[in-house]
Amino acid sequence: MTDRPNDRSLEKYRRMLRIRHFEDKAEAIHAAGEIPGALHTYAGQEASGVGACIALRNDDYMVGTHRSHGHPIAKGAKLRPLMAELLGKVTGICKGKGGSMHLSDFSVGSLGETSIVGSGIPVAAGAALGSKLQGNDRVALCFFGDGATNEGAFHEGMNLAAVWKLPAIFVCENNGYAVSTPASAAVPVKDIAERAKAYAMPAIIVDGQDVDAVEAAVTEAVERARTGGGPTLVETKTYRYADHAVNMGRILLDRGAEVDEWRKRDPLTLYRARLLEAGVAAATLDAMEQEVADEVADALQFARDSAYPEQADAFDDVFVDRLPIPDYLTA
Amino acid sequence: MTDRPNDRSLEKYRRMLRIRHFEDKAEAIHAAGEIPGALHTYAGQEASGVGACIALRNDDYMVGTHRSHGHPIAKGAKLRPLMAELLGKVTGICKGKGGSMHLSDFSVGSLGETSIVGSGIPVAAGAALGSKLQGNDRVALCFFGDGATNEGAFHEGMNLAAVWKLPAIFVCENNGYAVSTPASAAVPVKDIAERAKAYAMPAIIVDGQDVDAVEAAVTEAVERARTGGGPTLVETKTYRYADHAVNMGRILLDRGAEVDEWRKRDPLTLYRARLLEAGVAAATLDAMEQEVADEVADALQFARDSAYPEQADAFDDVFVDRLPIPDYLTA
Amino acid sequence: MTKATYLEAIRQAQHEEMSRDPRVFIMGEDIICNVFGTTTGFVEAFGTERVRDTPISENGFIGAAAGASMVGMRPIVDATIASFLYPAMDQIMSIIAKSRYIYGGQARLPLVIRTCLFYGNSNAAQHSDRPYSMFMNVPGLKIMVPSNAYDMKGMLKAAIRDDDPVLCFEDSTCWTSKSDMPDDPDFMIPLGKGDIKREGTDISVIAVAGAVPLALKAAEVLAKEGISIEVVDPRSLVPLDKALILKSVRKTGRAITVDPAHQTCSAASEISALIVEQAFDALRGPVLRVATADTHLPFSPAIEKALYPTVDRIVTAARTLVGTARPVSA
Amino acid sequence: MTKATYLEAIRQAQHEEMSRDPRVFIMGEDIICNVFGTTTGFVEAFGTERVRDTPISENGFIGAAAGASMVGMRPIVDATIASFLYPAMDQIMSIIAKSRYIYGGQARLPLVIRTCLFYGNSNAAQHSDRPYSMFMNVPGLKIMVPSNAYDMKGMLKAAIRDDDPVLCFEDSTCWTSKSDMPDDPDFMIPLGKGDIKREGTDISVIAVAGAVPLALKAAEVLAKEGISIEVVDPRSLVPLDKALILKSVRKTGRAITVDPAHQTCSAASEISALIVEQAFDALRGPVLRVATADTHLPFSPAIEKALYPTVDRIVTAARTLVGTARPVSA
Ligand SMILES: Cc1ncc(C[n+]2csc(CCOP(=O)(O)OP(=O)(O)O)c2C)c(N)n1
Ligand SMILES: Cc1ncc(C[n+]2csc(CCOP(=O)(O)OP(=O)(O)O)c2C)c(N)n1
Ligand SMILES: [Mg+2]
Ligand SMILES: [Mg+2]
Repeated sequence: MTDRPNDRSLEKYRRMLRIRHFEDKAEAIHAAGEIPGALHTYAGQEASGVGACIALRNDDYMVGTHRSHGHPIAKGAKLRPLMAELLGKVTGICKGKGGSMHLSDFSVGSLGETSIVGSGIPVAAGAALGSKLQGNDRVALCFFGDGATNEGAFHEGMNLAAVWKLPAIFVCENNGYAVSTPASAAVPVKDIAERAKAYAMPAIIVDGQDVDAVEAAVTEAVERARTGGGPTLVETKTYRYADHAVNMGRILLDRGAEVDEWRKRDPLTLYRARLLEAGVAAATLDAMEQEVADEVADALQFARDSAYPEQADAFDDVFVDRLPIPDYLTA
Repeated sequence: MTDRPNDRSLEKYRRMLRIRHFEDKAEAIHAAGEIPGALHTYAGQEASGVGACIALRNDDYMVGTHRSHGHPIAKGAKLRPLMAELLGKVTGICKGKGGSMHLSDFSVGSLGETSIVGSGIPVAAGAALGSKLQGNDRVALCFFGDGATNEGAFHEGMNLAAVWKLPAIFVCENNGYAVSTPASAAVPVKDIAERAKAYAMPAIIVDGQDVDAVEAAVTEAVERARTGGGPTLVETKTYRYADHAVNMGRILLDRGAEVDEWRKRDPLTLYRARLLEAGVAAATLDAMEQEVADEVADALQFARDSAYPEQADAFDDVFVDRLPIPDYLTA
Repeated sequence: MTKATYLEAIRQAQHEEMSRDPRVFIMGEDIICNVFGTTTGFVEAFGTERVRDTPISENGFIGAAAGASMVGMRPIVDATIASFLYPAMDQIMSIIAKSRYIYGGQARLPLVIRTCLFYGNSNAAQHSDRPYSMFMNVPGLKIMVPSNAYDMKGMLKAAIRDDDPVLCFEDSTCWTSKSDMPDDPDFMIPLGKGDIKREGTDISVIAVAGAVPLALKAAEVLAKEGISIEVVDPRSLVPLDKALILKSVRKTGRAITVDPAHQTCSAASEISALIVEQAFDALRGPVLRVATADTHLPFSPAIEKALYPTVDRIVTAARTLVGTARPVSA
Repeated sequence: MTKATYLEAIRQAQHEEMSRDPRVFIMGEDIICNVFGTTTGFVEAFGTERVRDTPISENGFIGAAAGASMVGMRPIVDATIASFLYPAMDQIMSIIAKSRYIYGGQARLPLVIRTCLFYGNSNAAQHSDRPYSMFMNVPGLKIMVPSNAYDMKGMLKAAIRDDDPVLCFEDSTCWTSKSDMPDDPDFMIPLGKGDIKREGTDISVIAVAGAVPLALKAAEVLAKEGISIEVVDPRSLVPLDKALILKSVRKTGRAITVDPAHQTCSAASEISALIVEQAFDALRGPVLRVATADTHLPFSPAIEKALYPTVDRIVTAARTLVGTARPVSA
């Protein structure tokens, strides 16, 4: 696909690298206690997020999940506010109020990474409805997992998008598991894509480890959406390397050799090989990797140097106007 | 189908007659103010309910909807407690606490007629799960409308039944409308049956005005369920003659000549003709009709003669133990 | 100034705001056929893009309202009957109430969810919920419970222009009551401002939604007995006009809270707790609650009606409080 | 008598009741892998028919529990974290709470929904809900909020044997606390019976769930200052042991209600309202509430913790109440 490596190809690789490095760092400092709460990593799924988001325009919308680090980076978010968020700092993208499950950067069109499984799907349908009513041609893309397709919210959001022919793209990142539950034990169809039939919605199944393939599939869906053809379900077959969340003290599910099998098709390794094959110099890619490593280091430094929010900030952003602070916190 | 009219055929006709007469009477006395609240009639859909329920054993389970008069009668319920319920009497099947939307008779395996659209579907899946866990061969059948298939509860209940291979039969009574909304404006697939594909569930579409056809379809589904083959979706194409609810002061939706078209395929008329054709004497059917009319008259008399519940009864049946009655009601 | 009913006030508020601001649109089940009369003529005026019938999927379309609001629209959702909010609870509680916060203020969700408190008319337990207090327990949702047509119009217009999500609970027992309506197209009553519906000196009766007209009637009965009632209508529960309530109670020294909802964990309970916490020194007697008994609402009219607050129950509570309890007149 | 933690108490109660009664089974998301440790060894003991992993569909499987209970089973649902009850609200509110009633007593729904109050650990607003009060507002659901391992085991066993639906809220701040466990296989604590966790004479502190250990610690601090605290643990919120609460307040004349939930329309508010309504004559001061501030729970540990009730806040409230307010010690 990438016969002539262009800026776009390199950008895909860069974004995948950013996600990988960002999370490697996050996992390490989480283990060291520097990040509180749970950390759900995206490692293994980078091609899915980047391939999908690269098919979008900057002003298109995107909604994600609890596994929230990859999506905004794929959509183009800067790393500093994301890392600061993980550390609970006031310079964080959510001012320290959201944390690891909510790394949503509205400035790049990311309208929420929500930690309630399935809950982003109606929201994405609504953003698409907004575009339709405003008569603009922005589309809304929603990521969710295989497990999420069992939720009522999935059904209702898909149905609404279909019946109203909304400019929406539903990307199911089928990584085979919901926490410890294999998709085969929770989803009665072999391919999630089958579920689109309930809405007379077109569906595409794609290799989620191949960033170009994902881009192509989502591009087709985006074009349909942008030109009034309604929504599409795209299923990316992918895999997460880590347990449901990292550093949990014990492994929830031992998937044995399966993980190693999938690692053989690591999206970054695959794409690096493709770029090399297409004539990109190894030095270019190595330099890029170093740049990304530096970016991540810089983001961490920024996060560490940043202040924590003040107690009063807890009362801001409930409503547009700040709430009064209770006596016991001011006394 | 009914080459030799047998008791079963006559029973189907009798149950359809019961529903029709019961509701005609109910509608009349509702107009006269004798029944409070809303009244959603089933007229036009009798073959769907009766065909489905006749395919069940007495000890099988059934769950229904707000349009609740037809299902329990189809399952074999006695009329007196149903009519008394409509009048809010203590002898009602729900002791006057449920009313028109809840004519559920547990003694015939009817586990609820629930007025929240779609909410019966998970319940039916659960009853089927109960059978499975108890190792008996009872099946659970659930009625719901076309509109209900847009609810998340539909999706989740269907999915659960499919993934656990539960002995359940899902009967979608597609009468073309949800209140005033045509199915075409709310359901993006032509046939509701398509939706079964999202669960790898077998589906059958059947003429809902033909009681024998419905019986045959549901019998197939029941056999599959009873023998461990899992759930089936049956779509009955049917029609309700009245507006969403009767005597509302105005018509919510004027469906014009369509109603008359459907009346030409009235399930009772069709079946009477079939029985006559098969050699049943008109006198037999007339006599049956008179019996049913008498039954309904008797039920109404019973209801009228019955007492209203006492105020204290409002505090019974919240829990198994009666709640204390507040002072202001005892003073 | 022309008179309009509570339902007509809803229609007017919506119509005016939709005319004024193209970002406002309305959706819900069967709103084109317009079951309760709050969208009469809307399709003709605004077209089917802005007046949308939805599939029966409350979580889906209420969530879609959230998404649309995040991208600059100002949706009004007609959720028909309050019991139908339960299927949408996930979107209301986890998305609508919390999105602005968890994203650190990046999101605005200017939307209104309208729903009716449909009780007292033999619709049985599954259709008779009055669940506003459960939304009060979660931050992030403004909640209005107007008791007359005037307040409804002014507050609903304010709600539609508000940049935060607002739940509008419409008491069906008030549907036909009428008020004079100001002509001002910018007539608005801010959320968070309560109203003294009647001044008095002996007892503050703080009443919610359909309980306000009952309190006013009770006040008339009691006036004849020389008991002077101040009727306080908070009008919105979030924000709650605590200052107005406390000022009234400090003046009268006695309080009754009246609420059509189930008593336990009701708005009435919250207001009682507020009073005893912050105005204890002024209290001359207990704070009494007149709310719906903690049982389900039965279908049978024979036993439904007495479970709700009534004029008699308020009168009795007031007499008890001033120490003049007498047998309740029939 | 051996010691066991709160989590282990849950495991034991479930294990014993599943061993005793074949109608009892358990289902939920990832309970076979057993995330929190309350089903360790269950598959081995009971097999995968009675220990069922569910698809992520809370409304579906909680509704299925209702259906299964109607046909004679006694399901336990593990709903993981209380925030995940919102998607299931429709089945809980409209089916589980109401089915027995709307069908005039024809149905029994002996089921238990277990869920954890998961707060104070940087899980942000969408995972930190403590929503029991909203279930108190709807009749038909029993609600237990045990504060130690002993109560948990006894009450959970009672709940599983109860013929009505029970919501069991498990406070994650109590997970590791230990109690001595009776050996009696029929050890049970009936729902609706509160417990005096510490006797005292000056102030009644009525505390809910994880607030009970805080109240006990506060009582120790205050004892040193000569303030005698009675700690009342209602243990279940529905039925609520009103008599026990009122008796305590009548004795001490002062009350503080402590609740890890948001203050507005909380259980704390309900108990305050109860006290002022029914024990006003005994009150020597206001009823104070120590609850979570009415804002969302932020992720950042720097600002999350102080929003909840703390020992210091209880101590301060107590000092205020006895008129000995002093600067709070750090
Ligand atoms: C409504 C709800 N139920 C349960 C959970 C707990 N939970 C968090 S992630 C998850 C699994 C999600 O699986 P999937 O959708 O496949 O996404 P993945 O984690 O594989 O990316 C579960 C059960 C939740 N957050 N929200
Ligand atoms: C959750 C919910 N939303 C809305 C309603 C109001 N309502 C009652 S019946 C109905 C239409 C149902 O349509 P369908 O499922 O096709 O059944 P039908 O009435 O045609 O038999 C609606 C919207 C309701 N009762 N419950
Ligand atoms: Mg997954
Ligand atoms: Mg229909």
